[in-house]
Amino acid sequence: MSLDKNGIAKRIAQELIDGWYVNLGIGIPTLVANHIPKGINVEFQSENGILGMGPFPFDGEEDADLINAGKQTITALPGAVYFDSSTSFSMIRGQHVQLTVLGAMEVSENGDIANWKIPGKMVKGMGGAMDLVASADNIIVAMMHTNKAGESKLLEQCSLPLTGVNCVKKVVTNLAVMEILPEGGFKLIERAPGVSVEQIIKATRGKLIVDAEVPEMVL
Amino acid sequence: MSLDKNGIAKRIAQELIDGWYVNLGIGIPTLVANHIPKGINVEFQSENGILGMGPFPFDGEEDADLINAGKQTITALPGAVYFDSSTSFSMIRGQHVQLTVLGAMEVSENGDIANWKIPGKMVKGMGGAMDLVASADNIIVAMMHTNKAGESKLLEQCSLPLTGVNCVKKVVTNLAVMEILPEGGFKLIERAPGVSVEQIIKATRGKLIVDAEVPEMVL
Amino acid sequence: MINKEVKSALEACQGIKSGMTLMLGGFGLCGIPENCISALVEMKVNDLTCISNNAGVDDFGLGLLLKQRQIKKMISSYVGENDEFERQMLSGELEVDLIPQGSLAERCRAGGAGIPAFFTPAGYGTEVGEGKEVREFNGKPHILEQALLADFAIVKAWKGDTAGNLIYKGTARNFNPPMAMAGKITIAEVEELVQPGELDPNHVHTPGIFVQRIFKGQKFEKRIEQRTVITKDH
Amino acid sequence: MINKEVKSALEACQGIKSGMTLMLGGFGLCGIPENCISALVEMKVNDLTCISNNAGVDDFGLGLLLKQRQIKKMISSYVGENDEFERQMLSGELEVDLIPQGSLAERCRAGGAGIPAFFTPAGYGTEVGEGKEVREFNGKPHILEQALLADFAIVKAWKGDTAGNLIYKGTARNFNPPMAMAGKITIAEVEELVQPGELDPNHVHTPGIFVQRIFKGQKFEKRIEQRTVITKDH
Repeated sequence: MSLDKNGIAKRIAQELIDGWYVNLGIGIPTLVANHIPKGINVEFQSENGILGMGPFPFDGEEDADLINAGKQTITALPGAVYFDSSTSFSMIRGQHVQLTVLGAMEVSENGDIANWKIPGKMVKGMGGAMDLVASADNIIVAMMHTNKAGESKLLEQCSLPLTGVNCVKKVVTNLAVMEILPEGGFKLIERAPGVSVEQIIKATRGKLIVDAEVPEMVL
Repeated sequence: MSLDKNGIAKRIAQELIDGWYVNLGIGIPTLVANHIPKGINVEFQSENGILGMGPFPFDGEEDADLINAGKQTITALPGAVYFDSSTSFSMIRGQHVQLTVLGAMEVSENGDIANWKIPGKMVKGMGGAMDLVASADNIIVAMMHTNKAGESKLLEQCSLPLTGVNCVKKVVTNLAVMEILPEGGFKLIERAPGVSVEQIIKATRGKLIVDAEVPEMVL
Repeated sequence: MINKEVKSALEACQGIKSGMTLMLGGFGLCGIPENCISALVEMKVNDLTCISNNAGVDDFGLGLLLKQRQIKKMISSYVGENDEFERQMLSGELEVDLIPQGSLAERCRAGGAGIPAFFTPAGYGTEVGEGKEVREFNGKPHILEQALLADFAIVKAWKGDTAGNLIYKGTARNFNPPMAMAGKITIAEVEELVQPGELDPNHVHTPGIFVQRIFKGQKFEKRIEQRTVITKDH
Repeated sequence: MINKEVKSALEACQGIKSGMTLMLGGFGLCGIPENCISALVEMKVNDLTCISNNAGVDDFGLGLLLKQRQIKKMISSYVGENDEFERQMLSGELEVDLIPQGSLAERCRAGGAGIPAFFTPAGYGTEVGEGKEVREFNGKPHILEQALLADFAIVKAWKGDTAGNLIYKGTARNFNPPMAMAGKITIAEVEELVQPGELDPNHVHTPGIFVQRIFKGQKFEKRIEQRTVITKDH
């Protein structure tokens, strides 16, 4: 049985290391904040200018001057801090943010990512995604393994305009956890509960590297 | 009768324009702050991180955390603001500071300035001088016309290592006010009270351009 | 202190002419200079190049200028939250230059800081990097990005004094400080305007040297784009 | 919040080894990390490369490290306020790299901000520009300067919280914020250490993300280098 969005987020949350600063993109990545393992302290950065982002406010307590990069009203935890956009991307570009989790339309076996533009469709812009993927040491892509047409989003080469090259280190989908090897290729690390290696092979178009034993995720 | 240091400062103060931000170097330039013409509002920037610098503190009220770029204890005027060194030089490099007044060992007829290093002597460093002279639109040099050995400090070419090239716009000395022309040359604008054009010619080694009539300064 | 107070948005915007390049602070609808945008609508200047992270919504923020076709070109990182924008862009009436958000912020700061160009890894290998100089540092390719400057930068702050010193609130700070540095003339609209000495000099975000005109905004709607809340029952 | 509190300067300086590159905040003797400097004296690490705007005086600040010959190289904009420095420099024991003050500040900030290099007009046509790439922007020559990074950056702030957020006082801010950004490990010593939530999130100068270790300094002498005062009689 493949994972739902919350399952993907929960699996990614297992990657968090105590003391990390983390930037979560819009969509599935945002859900990661709901699954922080016990005993782990991390701080969430939102690139519009806050560190120490808290949950959504109570109804009636929302503040127009306090939003996240998705333009949603948020709260600030004790110890939070606000800063300008130039300082915010200094944190990102300077690799002070240890982990970036973001969604993607396509990921290639050499770590390229495409997630901002579909030729012929209305282009909204890359926002902070190009800075994030070009900078972070740790980039985890959170996405469904295939698109709505059932085609693999894990490819030999991206067909869409790129957001960044050679940058994704790990991909967590509804079917599997894969590491992208420095020499290229998706190395299968874990299967979603009840998902077979065959199912994953079938859903992956890029080079998939499969060891004899592929453990099932423990969520 | 040539000017003393306070006279030079007083003459330079006449160059101030209402609304200007001004950086004053150590030595004679510092004295300019004592002679601001009535009705003129200017703010002094010190590159270690203050805008709106006030006079020295009263005895006993000095604060180790409040100094100027000459490391002297100072005060802050109402409306002052503190900032870091990177922001400070953003103001300078970005030409937000309208006037820089600084001393020099030598100035050349094409606007080069040397004021930081004498080969063979202990070198203390350029501090902020190279940033200041490379950036400001308006640079006035305040200095004595000749050195202690009686030699002119206004030269065809500087003999000492340069602080900046092609940057000085005006020189005010104990003898004269001179503009440096874009095509090169010290154009004599004013004489110090009681100083003759001949005295100035004699004390100047670089190209001096003298019109028929050279007015005396009005201090 | 140098007094920079003007009495209204219209007075603050004096000198803004058709064809000029403007920077406008804000992220989404948060921290945008609402009062000056209204003044620009009233002034009917057009052919504007607007540097702003976003382009507002149909009936608020820069959307108001789009509706009147006052904008020739947008330089932004993320746009298209409004239909009129989409229509003008697809029909070719509106030129759009999309820039990675961090590069946009840093290019504004660089403009204000007298840094004409800098290297960044963002956009290398993508269409953003096309035609730009590439150089490797520490084994990683970077592209050379140029500074941005504007004829007028228009920012919104929480508190300000008449010397132009500004303090922002929460995440309404965003692009306002780097853009405040990069205007040939910078206009600040504030919710509260005080006398010099009333702001703590340690807590000023934008030093007054970067600001040429300041006024107390007549009205701040501060619209919320995505109201996300949790109910207390939970 | 992530807790970064350590109990002493010695604990904060753990891991600093001979041969490393350190950044130390401060301008003259103002805003220098006194307690960590004492710890380095005690630790007797040597062959250090110290990036600091100045080099202290004979018996205070970096002068204390110079006296014990712990510094191999100084990277500064203005030095020589102490005799021992002059002696070591003239005898060739001490290597000195002089950098324009603005370039020094910006090179530190750039290091912390992931900008590997930038163009500046400062130093063009002087010996500072020798061997550096020159390029014209807007008709004005600029030189390419590289970012600076340090194994440890050591800064001094007024107030801090255990999450590493820092607030500086007056002109003691100076080089501390850009250097705090540029340390692989950044140590902050503060006069007052509080719990997260006690500092106003709008007023923090250095966000905690840049700081890995923080402690309350045991003692701050805060020596004044040039006491200039006016007497009340005047």
